[in-house]
Amino acid sequence: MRARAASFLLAAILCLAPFATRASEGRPADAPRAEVIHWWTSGGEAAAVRTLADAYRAAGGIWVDSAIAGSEQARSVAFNRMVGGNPPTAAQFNASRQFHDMAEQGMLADVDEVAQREGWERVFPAPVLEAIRVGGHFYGAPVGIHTPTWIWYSKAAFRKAGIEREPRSFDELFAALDRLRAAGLIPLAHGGQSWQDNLVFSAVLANVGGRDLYLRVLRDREAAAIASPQFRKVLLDYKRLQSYVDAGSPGRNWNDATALVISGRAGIQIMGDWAKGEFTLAHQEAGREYGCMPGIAPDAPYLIQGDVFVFPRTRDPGVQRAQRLLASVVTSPRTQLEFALRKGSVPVRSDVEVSRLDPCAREGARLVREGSRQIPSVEMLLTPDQNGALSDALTTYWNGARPVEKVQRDIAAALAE
Amino acid sequence: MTARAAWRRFAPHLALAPMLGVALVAYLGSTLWTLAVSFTPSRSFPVAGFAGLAAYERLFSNARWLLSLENLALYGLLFVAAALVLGVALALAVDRVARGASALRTIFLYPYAMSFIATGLVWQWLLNPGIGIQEAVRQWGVAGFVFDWIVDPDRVVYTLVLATAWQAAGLVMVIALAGLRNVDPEIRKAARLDGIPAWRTTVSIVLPMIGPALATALLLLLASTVKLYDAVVAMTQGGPGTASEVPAKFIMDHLFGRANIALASAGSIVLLLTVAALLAPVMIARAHGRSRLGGR
Amino acid sequence: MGAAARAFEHRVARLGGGAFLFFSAIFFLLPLYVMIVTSLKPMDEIRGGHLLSLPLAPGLAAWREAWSEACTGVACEGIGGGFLNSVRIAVPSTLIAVALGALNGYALSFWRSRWTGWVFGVLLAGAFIPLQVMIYPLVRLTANLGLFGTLPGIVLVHVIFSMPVMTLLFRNYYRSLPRELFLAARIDGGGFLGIFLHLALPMSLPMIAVASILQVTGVWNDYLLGLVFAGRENLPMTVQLNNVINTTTGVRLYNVHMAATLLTSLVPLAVYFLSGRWFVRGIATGAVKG
Amino acid sequence: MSVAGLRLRGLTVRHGASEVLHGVDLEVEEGEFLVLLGPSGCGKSTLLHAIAGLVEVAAGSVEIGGEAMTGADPADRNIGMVFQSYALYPTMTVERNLSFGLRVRGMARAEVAQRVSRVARMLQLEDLLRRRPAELSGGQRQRVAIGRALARDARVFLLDEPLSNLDAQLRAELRRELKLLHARLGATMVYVTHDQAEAMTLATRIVILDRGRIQQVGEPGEVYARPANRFVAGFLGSPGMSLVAGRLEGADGMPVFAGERIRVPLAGYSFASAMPAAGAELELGLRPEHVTLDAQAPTRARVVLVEPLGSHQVVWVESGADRLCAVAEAGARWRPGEETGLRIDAGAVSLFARGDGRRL
Repeated sequence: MRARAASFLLAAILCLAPFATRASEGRPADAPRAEVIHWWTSGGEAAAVRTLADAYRAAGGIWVDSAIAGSEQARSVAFNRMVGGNPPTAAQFNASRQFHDMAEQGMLADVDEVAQREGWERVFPAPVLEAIRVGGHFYGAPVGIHTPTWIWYSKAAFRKAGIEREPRSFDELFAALDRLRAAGLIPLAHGGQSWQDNLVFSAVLANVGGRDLYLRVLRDREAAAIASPQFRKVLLDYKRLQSYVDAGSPGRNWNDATALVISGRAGIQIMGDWAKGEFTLAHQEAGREYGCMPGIAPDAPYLIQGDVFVFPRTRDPGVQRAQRLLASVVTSPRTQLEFALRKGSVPVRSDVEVSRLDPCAREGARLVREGSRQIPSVEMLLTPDQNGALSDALTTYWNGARPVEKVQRDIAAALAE
Repeated sequence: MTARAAWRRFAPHLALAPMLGVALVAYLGSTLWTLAVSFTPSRSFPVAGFAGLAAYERLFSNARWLLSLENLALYGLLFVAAALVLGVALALAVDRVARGASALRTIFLYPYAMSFIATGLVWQWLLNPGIGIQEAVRQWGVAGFVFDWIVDPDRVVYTLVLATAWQAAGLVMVIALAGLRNVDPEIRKAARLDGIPAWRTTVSIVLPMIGPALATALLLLLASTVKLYDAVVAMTQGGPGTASEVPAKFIMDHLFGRANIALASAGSIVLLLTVAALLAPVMIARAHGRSRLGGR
Repeated sequence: MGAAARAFEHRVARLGGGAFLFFSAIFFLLPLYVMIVTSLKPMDEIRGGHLLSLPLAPGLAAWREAWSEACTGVACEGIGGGFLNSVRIAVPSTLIAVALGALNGYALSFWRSRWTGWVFGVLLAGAFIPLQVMIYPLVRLTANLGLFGTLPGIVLVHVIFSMPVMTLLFRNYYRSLPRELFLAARIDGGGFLGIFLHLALPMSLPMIAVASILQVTGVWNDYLLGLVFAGRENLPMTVQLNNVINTTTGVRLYNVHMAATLLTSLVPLAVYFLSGRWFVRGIATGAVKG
Repeated sequence: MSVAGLRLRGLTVRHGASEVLHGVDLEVEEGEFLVLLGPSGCGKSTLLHAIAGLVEVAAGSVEIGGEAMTGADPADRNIGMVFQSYALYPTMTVERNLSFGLRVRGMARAEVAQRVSRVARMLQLEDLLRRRPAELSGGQRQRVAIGRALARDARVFLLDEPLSNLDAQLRAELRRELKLLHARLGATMVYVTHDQAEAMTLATRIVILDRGRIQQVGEPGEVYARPANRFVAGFLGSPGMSLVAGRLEGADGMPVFAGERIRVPLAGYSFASAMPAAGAELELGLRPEHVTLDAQAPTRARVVLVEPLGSHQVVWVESGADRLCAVAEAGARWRPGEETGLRIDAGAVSLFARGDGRRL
């Protein structure tokens, strides 16, 4: 009896291979058609990317969506498809050193024409311009700016611990963390994955080390700076933060850490501005249930990390047209604002009216516009290889008992590659 | 007739052409290509040029790679042992069950049908001390219960063993059951008449008899050991820190995310050589044993 | 030892075996249980409650969302759409891989020549190569064949990766058959293909069942190869599953994740639950001979 | 149809480095029932497989029905073969087993049906045509295996120990059937066995093989009575010949074999070649039936073992250092340890050279 059921099932599976056809959109055949690979797959991300798609359609194009979760997977698919001779029209990348290689290999098309027409040099912040310009040409269209090192805290937890105002220095931060612990709370909500360990390090380096040390270590990869006592202090403070996380931290996803802050079980989390989506989903509002700080010190550097579309080189004039249209659409003020609203990011352009953004994003936008505190994030400064090696060194330090001198040497070795 | 005879002679070779193509082009070709790339200064892209053993030097001065190899050795030993012992124990137990054996087999086998993309998250939860088994047992009243291997750098490898043995033990069980089926029941009867305790019969007589079956299982387990990747990514992402990193993940990370193809290729070659060094004696011994026994 | 003592020992052994099976079954079922109960809980209950508790207000909302509403990018159509793609990949991949595996095993067992042994050795060694290593070369290969990003391309890649195990299965099986059968067929005038189709293939039905089950589930569960080689139009269900559950900076809905996971695993689970007996029987008929 | 004979010349087969057959020469006449007999491992099955084309021939030639077939495919040799394990196709019914060889050759359906029914009738398989091999008894399987070979009207039939898997009674029964079948068909058959009874009863000629070489070829009676060498003498017969060491005495006129105790006059012995010189070292071969026990006989011996076989008894005796075997009537009462005398039928002895063991 069961055997028959099984054979029926197998037969059904084997026979069920009809060729489903996809409904094509009712557009003229020569409309610009852009297939875009990106890793914005769910919730607020998907809503954000939808504004891009809508804007592209409104501009007369056809948006073909290729969402692939996970930045590494999405990037490797885009990369493999270029190698395989079947590239997408555009692909999301981080504004990073990574696509410099691709540009130098001649695999990417420049968008100088759009950049000139739209005056990118006037409206984009310097770190972004630097990241997308290779050999004098623009190879990417920035979509939005994320800052990975925001500091989020639960007002309820602060109240319970008797903390009256936002910490203004790292000493105050440690004091606040101590009080949170004394109140029986998890002081620092942290997801123990290497990219989050790395992210917290960026925050400490920027806030404790300051702009100068940050650039000397990460941009110039200066051995003396890495060996310096100042950098040593950065590392010690970094490791000290680790003593404030709970036992369940290793391997935790960032949003589960955010959930601890939302529920008031934890006090503080250092995380990118995308964390806002979690608060919003839990019906919490910035300034009411939770607070956000772009940095600890009033003049702390503000890290800039960008999402960028790159355009694989092609000879097909139709595709080139679609690429230029896309570059133009995603950098238009209106699209930038709509995207930022849903994504939780900040518009790249400094000429966007930001009053509709939430208080945290408004603060971010102000800092981007102001310019003086901007500083490139780690992946804009390091090759993926260096950044990976740095991550390995940091996560080993964070999770183990490696003496700080050795870690300084580890980091020097990681960045020397 | 000669044409037909020639065709007869030729046909098997023609039929094996796809296998030849796959073996030479896909497997051997990929390996040689990887070997070649490992000597270049390639980063994001494979480029020509000769960098000598630079990638290998860097590989063996890389703490994470060395740790990965160490982890793989420890993991492999424990995983193979756990899956074999659990699988054989299940087979022996299921073999004696009169009713419900089929249901039990299915229960033990189903994990093999699921990928870690699907089950990794659940294992992560179950092992998480805050929300998983530890917490559940504590809520049932065992206050001091501790089960936090997944956050302990010294023990996190055991959790990989636990989850992957969960997945693979069913297959071992099936293979062992198949072996048990071919064991003549008269052997057990004879042993009983000799007054040998049942467990003794099992250990000294039955288990050696299903040895060849277990050898096949061992081969499959070893292959999946080397390829260990999905479970790590889904459960620990190599953490805490780098405590559960494995070679396949190191290779994958450097191949794409970290854009260092030369280093990834060097890692692949070292991994392959290690496997070959471990397998060659086994293979040669088997081939030798077979020819000595005059097998067909 | 007295008879009573022996009976006692026998009872203890049976009780021990039963207890072992009982606890093992719990251990094996635990993850499945967690997945099912989580998929039936609303998010609030998941955030607040504990993992093993039964849902207070069970509902199928998460399942509905996972199948047809969850966002996987711009489209929010759930993972249901990938189902047909997975079928279209799994069916030809299984048919071709099993057929080739049988043909290889047959040729290797009965028509041996010197080079085939070496080639088989290379193939078996291939079973130990992490597939990540081969992705880049295979991208180049399929691109040169004009198959990159197409259905035939992903099928080819699956066939390549499954060939070692498929061939091994059938080779071991055919080797366990009496060689005289094959000699008799040769004298009867059977040629290479005739003997394969009329004799070898009908005899290997149990092994075909085993190989098909392994291959269907293997291909169905594949994520990486489908992602890289299938092309946008053919992305399998697992890619959509991953889009749902593995967001980097998006919000995680665990009940939907679990429902999506279960939905994706439905086909392999059904295959094992319904045909597990064939699997056991098939393996018993010969796959296990070293 | 051409001459359905078989001719092997210098046939040599190697397995890896070792040679299994060393240059076998053999001719088989049409309609002959040739039995290849030898101990296990002597190469008889290999020889059969070489004739069938199932093993590669290292040197020499195979001719079937006058056609050179050395490198030909088994399928093209038009032979039928019956295997020890029967090798019935398990997934096919009896009918399809019988017709498989015809179908793959593209024979017309009507003719296939006709041949199958003819063979089925001949072997009384009509009621079994719908069954599968697993549903048949051992004897039935054997008949199907033979039928499969017959259905194709082969020129030569090769049978590889076809009866060895059956119990004694069935074996004897099928043996008789086979003999009748051969008589009816008049086909050329080559039959491998290690069972002497089969060889003696079935064969028109017997080939004795040992260690990859032919030891003797001849009609059963001749091979039995005049073994070509010591090996054949010992191998054939149950038990085989008793061998007694000695020397040749009294050369001219009255040659005598002189052993330790046994002396046999050789006046009536026809030497295969010239008589050896006096004093030559010899071995005397004695069939048990040519040795009788007689208490009065001068050659003394002592009974060691008695094997009653119903119709007669085999009695093992020791005469000095020589051990011999004698046949006694069923009724005679011999006891181990009993002293007696031996009487030898001098006209039926064989003589072998002590060195290479060849018949003198």
